[in-house]
Amino acid sequence: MDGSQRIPILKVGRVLIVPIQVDMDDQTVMHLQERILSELERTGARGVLIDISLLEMVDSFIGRVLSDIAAMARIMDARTVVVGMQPAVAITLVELGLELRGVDTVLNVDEGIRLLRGEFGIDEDGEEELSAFAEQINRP
Amino acid sequence: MDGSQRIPILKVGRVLIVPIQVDMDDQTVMHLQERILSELERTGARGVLIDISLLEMVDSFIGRVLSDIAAMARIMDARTVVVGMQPAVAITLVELGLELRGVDTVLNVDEGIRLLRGEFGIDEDGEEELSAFAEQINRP
Amino acid sequence: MPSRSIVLDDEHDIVVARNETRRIAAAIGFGLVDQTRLSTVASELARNVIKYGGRGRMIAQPFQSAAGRQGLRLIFEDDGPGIPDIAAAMRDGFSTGRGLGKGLPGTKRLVDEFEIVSTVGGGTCVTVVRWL
Amino acid sequence: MPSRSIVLDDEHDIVVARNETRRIAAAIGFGLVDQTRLSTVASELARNVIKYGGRGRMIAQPFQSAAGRQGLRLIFEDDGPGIPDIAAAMRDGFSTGRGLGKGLPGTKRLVDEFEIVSTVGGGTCVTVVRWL
Ligand SMILES: Nc1ncnc2c1ncn2[C@@H]1O[C@H](COP(=O)(O)OP(=O)(O)O)[C@@H](O)[C@H]1O
Ligand SMILES: Nc1ncnc2c1ncn2[C@@H]1O[C@H](COP(=O)(O)OP(=O)(O)O)[C@@H](O)[C@H]1O
Repeated sequence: MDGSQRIPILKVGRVLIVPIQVDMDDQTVMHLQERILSELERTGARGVLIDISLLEMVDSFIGRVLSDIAAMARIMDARTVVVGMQPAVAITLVELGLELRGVDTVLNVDEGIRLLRGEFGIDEDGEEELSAFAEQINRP
Repeated sequence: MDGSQRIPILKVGRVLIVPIQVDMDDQTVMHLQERILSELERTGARGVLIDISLLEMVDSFIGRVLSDIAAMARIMDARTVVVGMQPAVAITLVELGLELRGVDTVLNVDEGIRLLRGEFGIDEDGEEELSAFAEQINRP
Repeated sequence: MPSRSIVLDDEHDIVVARNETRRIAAAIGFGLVDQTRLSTVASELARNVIKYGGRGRMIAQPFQSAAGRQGLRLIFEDDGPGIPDIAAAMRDGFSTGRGLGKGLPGTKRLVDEFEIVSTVGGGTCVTVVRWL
Repeated sequence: MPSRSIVLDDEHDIVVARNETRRIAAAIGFGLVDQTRLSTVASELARNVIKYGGRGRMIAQPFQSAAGRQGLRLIFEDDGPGIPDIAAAMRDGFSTGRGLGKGLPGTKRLVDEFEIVSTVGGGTCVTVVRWL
């Protein structure tokens, strides 16, 4: 079976937004990595924003994939921001010995978008789209 | 001088909500601790929710005060939840060697309120007030 | 609270193992950070069972010490090839797979007690305890 | 980028030191976690200057290695009483104040290079470096 759960990848302005809303098995994690990279290639997006606020745990496998995504995205000239990491998850990750090299982490989607905007001069259109999206996320 | 900045302490239902919105000097931190404890005594609140999402850094001094507040609150039969700790702050705290013993940390005010509700049987009135408050916080 | 045994047969059982561990830890009264530590440990060690041991099981055992202290014991066992050099396997960064080599040394840091017994050809058993 | 010297006279200067450190770290190009590490280091060591040394200063020095690698050096100096037993002071949990004793050993873990020079009666100088 290709039983991997489907995680949406949204393109908003020049940013890919990946809201992880399920507890992913390893196969799903690997597929997600492949899909993000091919979407980056296809769309030329300059940023990746991965929302992990619903993840109750990040182990060394998921942690490594997040680092790998960031490293590969950077080669394709895109920056990766992980948003919504639970404090308990951050604490556990450090105790486990992981560093999430090359990944910036902020509290929520708003801050993530602000960070990506600060890094790139995202085009006017994209900026408007992103603002609208952030609004929408905040008022579910 | 008593030049300590004034941090609001809101009582909502049976929970004290403490939104820290300034970069606190040590004196302000100490005053805040005293004020939270005397408010707990005065009001008989059963929960303390400290929002540190705007704090860019928690050093060993602030970290210890948070632990102390939680320990003293527990003696007064109240639980403490720290909400909105930036992932970078959580990572740094662990590397620094702190544990925040006795403090639960979650992503945002909503989750903090949910946690406090799960822990106590907060009275109906309080629950309504809290929900209204959470709504308000989310739509600033 | 009774013990719970979970079959570790394929990758999806890793998800089951970590979720069950979190549920049991919460029921015992562990706080959020400890729940996260314990479910992360379960995820790491269950993955090792499947990746290196082939298949096996996890047992989650809430228990009390003689002094009345509450704890959670997690046992991961398989009949796989075993670990020839345990000292090497416990080193940060050592992996015979394509892993980060953080699973064993990292989970050791997340628990209060950590024991590993392994014989080449006879399988591996890792037992961890975290006290409430 | 030029060096920046900050007078450490009273508690409020701790706030100035950590904010300036973050600003400079960001300007050099450090990521968010490194900015947080560096401002936390500044907060801890500036507090030690005021609490134990009485007064002193912090110097924040962006610099490049011979190989062209960018780094940030932070220097904290005071003419206070000095530290009689540096090995003890560097131990986790050791404090002659009412501190947690995490300031020195903890900041050492947050940086790439850490040096402490202290003479009894002659003051203390702590120098740390983090590479970009
Ligand atoms: N259950 C097991 N059976 C056999 N070998 C194992 C088992 N668990 C771990 N190992 C060995 O120990 C090494 C280190 O494990 P670990 O620290 O979890 O890192 P990783 O899983 O990233 O390789 C593995 O690469 C493997 O060689
Ligand atoms: N600048 C200084 N001057 C004199 N003594 C110092 C200085 N900095 C640190 N110390 C000594 O080292 C000890 C350990 O410092 P630290 O690890 O920062 O912990 P804490 O500040 O919590 O006591 C202090 O208690 C003090 O005795």
